[in-house]
Amino acid sequence: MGSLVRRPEIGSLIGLIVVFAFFSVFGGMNFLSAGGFASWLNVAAGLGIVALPVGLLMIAGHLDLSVGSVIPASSMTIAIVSGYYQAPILVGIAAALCLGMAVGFINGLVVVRTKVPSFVVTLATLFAVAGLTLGLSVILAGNTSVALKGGPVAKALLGQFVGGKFQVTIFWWIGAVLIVGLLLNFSRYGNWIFAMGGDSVSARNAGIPTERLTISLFVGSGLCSAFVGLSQALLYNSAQVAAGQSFIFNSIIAVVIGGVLLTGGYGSVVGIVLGTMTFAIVNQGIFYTGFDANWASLIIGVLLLVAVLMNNTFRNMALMYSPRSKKGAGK
Amino acid sequence: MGSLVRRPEIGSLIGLIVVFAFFSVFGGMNFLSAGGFASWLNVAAGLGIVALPVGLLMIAGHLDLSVGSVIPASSMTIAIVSGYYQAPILVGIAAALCLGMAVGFINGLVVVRTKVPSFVVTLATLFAVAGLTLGLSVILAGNTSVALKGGPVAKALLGQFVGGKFQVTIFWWIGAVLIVGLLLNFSRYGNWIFAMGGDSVSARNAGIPTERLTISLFVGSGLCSAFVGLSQALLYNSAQVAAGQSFIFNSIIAVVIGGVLLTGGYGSVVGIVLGTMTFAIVNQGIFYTGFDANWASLIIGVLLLVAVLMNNTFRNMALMYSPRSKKGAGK
Amino acid sequence: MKTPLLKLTGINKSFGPIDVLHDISLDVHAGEVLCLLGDNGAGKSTLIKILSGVHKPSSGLMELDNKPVSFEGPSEASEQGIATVHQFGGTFPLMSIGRSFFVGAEPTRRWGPFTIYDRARANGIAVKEMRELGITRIDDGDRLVGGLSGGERQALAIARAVHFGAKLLILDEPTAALGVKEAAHVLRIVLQARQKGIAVVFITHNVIHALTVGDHFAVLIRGAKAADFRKGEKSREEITDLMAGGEQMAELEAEIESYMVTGEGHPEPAKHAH
Amino acid sequence: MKTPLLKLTGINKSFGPIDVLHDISLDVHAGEVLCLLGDNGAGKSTLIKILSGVHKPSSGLMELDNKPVSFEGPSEASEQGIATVHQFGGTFPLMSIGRSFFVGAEPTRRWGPFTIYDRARANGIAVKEMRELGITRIDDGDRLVGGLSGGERQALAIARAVHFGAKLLILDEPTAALGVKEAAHVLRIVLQARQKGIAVVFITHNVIHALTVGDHFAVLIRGAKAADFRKGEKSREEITDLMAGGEQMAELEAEIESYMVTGEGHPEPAKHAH
Amino acid sequence: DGAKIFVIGGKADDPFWSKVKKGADDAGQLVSAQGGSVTWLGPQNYDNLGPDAADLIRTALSQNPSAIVGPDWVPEAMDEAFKAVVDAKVPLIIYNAGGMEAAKTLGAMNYIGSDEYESGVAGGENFAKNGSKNVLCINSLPGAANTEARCKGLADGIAKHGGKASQLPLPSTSFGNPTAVAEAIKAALLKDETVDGVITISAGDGNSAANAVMQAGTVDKVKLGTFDMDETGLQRIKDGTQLFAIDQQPYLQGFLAVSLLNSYVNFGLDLPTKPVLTGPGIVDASNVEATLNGVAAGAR
Ligand SMILES: Nc1ncnc2c1ncn2[C@@H]1O[C@H](COP(=O)(O)OP(=O)(O)OP(=O)(O)O)[C@@H](O)[C@H]1O
Ligand SMILES: Nc1ncnc2c1ncn2[C@@H]1O[C@H](COP(=O)(O)OP(=O)(O)OP(=O)(O)O)[C@@H](O)[C@H]1O
Ligand SMILES: [Mg+2]
Ligand SMILES: [Mg+2]
Repeated sequence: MGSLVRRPEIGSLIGLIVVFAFFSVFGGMNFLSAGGFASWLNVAAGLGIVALPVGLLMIAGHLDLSVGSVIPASSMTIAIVSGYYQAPILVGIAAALCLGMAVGFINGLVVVRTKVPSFVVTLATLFAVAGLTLGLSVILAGNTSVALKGGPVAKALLGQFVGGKFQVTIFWWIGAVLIVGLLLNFSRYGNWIFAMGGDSVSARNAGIPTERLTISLFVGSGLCSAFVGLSQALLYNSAQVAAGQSFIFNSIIAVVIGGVLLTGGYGSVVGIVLGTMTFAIVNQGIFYTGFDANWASLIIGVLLLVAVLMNNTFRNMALMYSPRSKKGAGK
Repeated sequence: MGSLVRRPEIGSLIGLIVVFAFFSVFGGMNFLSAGGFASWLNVAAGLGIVALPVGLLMIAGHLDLSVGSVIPASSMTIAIVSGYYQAPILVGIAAALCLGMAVGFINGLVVVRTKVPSFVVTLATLFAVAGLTLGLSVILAGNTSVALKGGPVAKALLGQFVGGKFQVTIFWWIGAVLIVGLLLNFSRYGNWIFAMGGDSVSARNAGIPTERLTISLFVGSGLCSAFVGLSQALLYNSAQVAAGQSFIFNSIIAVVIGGVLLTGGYGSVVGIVLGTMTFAIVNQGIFYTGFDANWASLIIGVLLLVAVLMNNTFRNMALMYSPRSKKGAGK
Repeated sequence: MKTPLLKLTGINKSFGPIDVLHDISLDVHAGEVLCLLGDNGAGKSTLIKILSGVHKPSSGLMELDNKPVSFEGPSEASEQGIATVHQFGGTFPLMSIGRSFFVGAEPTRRWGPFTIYDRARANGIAVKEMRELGITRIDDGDRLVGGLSGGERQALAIARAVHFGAKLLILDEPTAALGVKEAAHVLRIVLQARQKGIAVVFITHNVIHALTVGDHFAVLIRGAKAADFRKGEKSREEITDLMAGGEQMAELEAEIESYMVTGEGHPEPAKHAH
Repeated sequence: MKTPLLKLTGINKSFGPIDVLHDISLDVHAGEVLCLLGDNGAGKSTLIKILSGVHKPSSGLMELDNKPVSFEGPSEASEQGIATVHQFGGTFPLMSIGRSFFVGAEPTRRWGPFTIYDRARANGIAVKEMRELGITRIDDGDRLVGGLSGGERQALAIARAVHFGAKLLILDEPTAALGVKEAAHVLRIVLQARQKGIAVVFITHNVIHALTVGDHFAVLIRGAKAADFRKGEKSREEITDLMAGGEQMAELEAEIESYMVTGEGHPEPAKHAH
Repeated sequence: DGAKIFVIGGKADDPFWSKVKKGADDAGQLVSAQGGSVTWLGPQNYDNLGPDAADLIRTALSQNPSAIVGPDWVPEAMDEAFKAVVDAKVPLIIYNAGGMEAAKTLGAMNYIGSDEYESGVAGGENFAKNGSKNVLCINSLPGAANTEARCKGLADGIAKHGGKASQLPLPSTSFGNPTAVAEAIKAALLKDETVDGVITISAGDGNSAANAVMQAGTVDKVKLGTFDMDETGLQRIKDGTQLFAIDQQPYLQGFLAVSLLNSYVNFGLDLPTKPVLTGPGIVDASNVEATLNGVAAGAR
């Protein structure tokens, strides 16, 4: 008893419920229809796949801004390799994923070797990768947008709408949630990530291979961003150079709404998922209400604050709550 | 002797020199001409006026993302008040500045009262203010861009090109640097800011009014952002609503290149100024090199990394350097 | 007997459902050292956080100079002349020694129309006060606190409180990280402060330190005041047992001594291992 | 005499221009407790950071079981059976007690095809080992470390090291934040470890604790080894003077006693205020 | 030495402006062959378009240019800088935005291009012609001068024929995320069933819009148009799932402006045709085949 109420994620859950209720009232039946669910689930899926590794990094005390250019870079890679050069789609997928991992590896290596804050390092790679993508696309494909037609298998696995509404990425997201959840809660690596974010010197002293772990986390975030990029290219049959900069902020927002500490050391996968869904609902729900879209940003801002306030209040209440009333001091 | 070499800002200075040298070589005489200087000084001035209070906030352990929407909001405020409604320019200026301070006050108050991280709070106000600006502009002026003609005095003080090249904001920037420098190094408030960023609990225990200080810092950052917004409107005779995320990142980048710790507790005004100039040179210098614009981002990314690496290396060397060689252990 | 400088009556404190302090009544007199003793987790730090305005009591009365007070924050307490060295923290690793020393109470001087922070004076005073505590290796007030050893940092925090403790000086385990010489200096400073008529609240786990400086002893056990006596009223053994949370230490000590015997001969077996 | 478990020869360490350790040679024997003593800033923590792989020596030879070793990082040292409690940190405020205890050496169990972290076992062991140290109030391994008192946290770090210290256990001021009972438990644990044949390096500023557990004493003064002797070879007064950095403590103690006399009568004036 | 020509334009990674740039670069090959150079100056983003572009003009002017090309996006902000160019006796061509009007008042040689607003008008008229009455203009970059002009023109164009158009401004959190754009459009379509036309301000958003129309199950009812075009969009025009794309022939804007200025600087040549209009043109099923080749080469 009480163990559910005691979980700190209860805060994120209540934040989610509040915004969901808000849009159910103002968005009406359309918002509650299958199409309405698909509307924010599709957005949540793409964002969520990026938010998971970004959240892990944040728990470990790092940030990754480079996702904002890895996503378009990976889109362009698969489109150029398999669209422009007509190579088999598997080659394109592999190339895109390798690119993402390579960027992550460089981020991790530079962070670990130079001790420059990851914010700055990944900012530099954000610019560098965006520049490379543009420059190479113009040289190789002579264009900043390239069309891509995936084969039926690739489409079915990565770029399909199930029931005409739900992106397959939703299922990939669920898979990613399970894997990352397992990693964080049930493997030693989870322990290491928390420890590193809590106190990286003590973590190193405790024998944790902090350098290897940091690099792996950046590689993971590069990989996931690349996955989102290539699945977008397959889904929308084309790729553009223009940077998906909104992903940078949005992934951080989702993770922070999910209760992960910006300063590291604390967070949960359930929280990240709830945060992602909250953000997606706030973002997309607005279009189901009759409000003038000019006010969209205002409503997003206010709801974000409300969600986070709910979240904080209830998390604190949950942490305060103790299963049996402990009388007798010193306890 | 050695006291200059020992200053940690030496790192930022060397970073600046490296990028300046780079563009002197590749940009040639034009980059070194008065026009070339104006080109990055103008950019540095606007960015610098925002980067100073953002840097103070960062030293104090906070972030302010709302600058990105306060700037256009203040532009639109002065343009609507004094352009669309033809009120005296002083009224427009006062309105714009009040708006900035009000947003800062709300940020500070919410951060202090709710203990929600400032990243999230100012993110929410970023959206909220952007939404309000768009919505109100459409309602009031029926347009998302409004023209503004400042009177000769306002123009001369805020919206002039000195020598046809140098924006007057450069002088305002110099003024702001002096004030903030005095504040940080020679007043008790400077001490308080460092202490709060270093350990806010201990700072509060030491009797520092952390809540009032936090709110003041946010008000300062709102004020400076509003100033930049209104001076831009006067300088360019117009204002437009836009979701300006670039100032957010750019101010943080400038501050971080200047050696301020993202986690708070450490930084200097000289560093912030050098960081701002470095960033402005990297950004504008590229236009003097004749490199294909497609590669601009790549070069910016690489130079940022180089500047920060230089910075870190030399700062560490400076901190290690001790004026007389201390033989005898335990010292 | 004179009226106490600070008088607590029936103070309670709980964090959410956890009751930490029970009905504590205590007098602190000017010119006396009150030793606050107790086991780990007994509530000592929580109690002095109430005295220094960090926490507010859940209930109970606090009187300063016979007038009821309620501190809104630590700054109000320090305005009333209460200076505290908390158990952890209190110094700022990335600040200079001089700045860290004067945080919240910076010395200023006039410079033309401006009132500016007086760095030279701050550094000078900070270095001098550290020296008073036996830390003689530090001669540059511009050095960063982060480069000091654990004991040196502790000494800095104590020096600061001594400097600002106008009426009441509260020290939470000040000697924990200190070497024998530095600890002796702290004890000396405490006794000097007492002589000047300042009231001192001194928390320690070291019986000898307690006996050296204490005029008056209060022992907390599980958040309640278990004993309150003056110097000479209890034996060292009794005090030790009280500090251990009321448990008999004799058995544990006997066990330790049995292990020690396995070692190859040792001088004068210490009676109490604390 | 048996060969030492760990042998240091001519170890030097400097940070940039600052020389911290000078030509330190030291033997650590299995089944013996080596007390490392010295003033604040003498270099004790720096020396044990070299033993535990945190720092690399600037020069000098380190031999483990007669074989030269050089640790690339703390993980290599712990693989060789060296467990350390550093002076600060070592626990993670936002992690549970069980996770914090096993950080870097998590117990796992099979779960279908996966090897998963065994939370129940980790919590159980952590709580049991804390109890061994006299911390009986903690029964839930899922509690966050941040909610523990200073002493409780210290005990957790020590319990962890004791659990993992296969060959060599290094404790840097382990008793500093502990109450008398908990400190006694730590001393007991140290002596138990010694009996099991584990080598222990024990740093303390408390002479009584040192005399209780030490078989062998090494004193650092300003980074150099000033004395190296076995139990019984020096008097408590001599050791105290060495711990104070070689200075005569008598004068300072006399001063303290002169202050004490101003108090109104006190029992058996303690000979050494440390 | 040859001509040193500076071209002020949009972001280099903007699909529309990358085509203008390609035109300028292609013309630039001749310029370099004659010993000159072409330098592209574009802002990092469109947050602050007018002031940023004005700064770019001054940056160009400080490099002793032989000639400058630039769009007059925000006249209030940029005209002062353009006047400085003319005052310095540097030949100036206005292109892409501003029209002959601006070129005349500023004292520029010529105007080349269509106009964002005029393109919008053409799009609105084309919707009306094809029977759409209620069109949504999807603006993923609301507040920026160039995108606002497109939607405004569209509304005016369709209003001439009795229809109406409204703008759907998307929050900045959606920019660059095709899924978020698609879902927003889908929601708008579900909410207002009278909508029978959708147009996006860029070709990339067009792909999202096509997807949204599909998800909303309104393929038969809602007609789709885009400003600018890409291969995927043209394929849809060919397949019949998109009505049209508005073409300003951006390649020609860059190519002609640089070629004209180069000939003027080197040989004193000038065109009597003023303005030189490159659009707006409508690409629909009737002319899509020819267009596809140009798009594949990155020129359209
Ligand atoms: N903010 C808090 N929230 C919840 N519980 C707390 C809080 N602060 C202290 N406690 C609890 O109150 C009890 C007393 O803590 P306190 O720090 O006062 O002990 P202490 O006597 O100073 O111990 P030590 O000698 O180890 O420093 C502990 O059990 C601790 O877990
Ligand atoms: N990373 C470092 N960089 C520079 N100087 C250092 C560093 N670490 C320690 N020192 C210096 O080395 C000296 C010895 O420090 P150390 O921490 O080893 O002392 P200690 O004997 O453990 O003292 P204490 O009893 O106070 O813990 C100190 O003067 C300290 O300033
Ligand atoms: Mg305590
Ligand atoms: Mg130490």
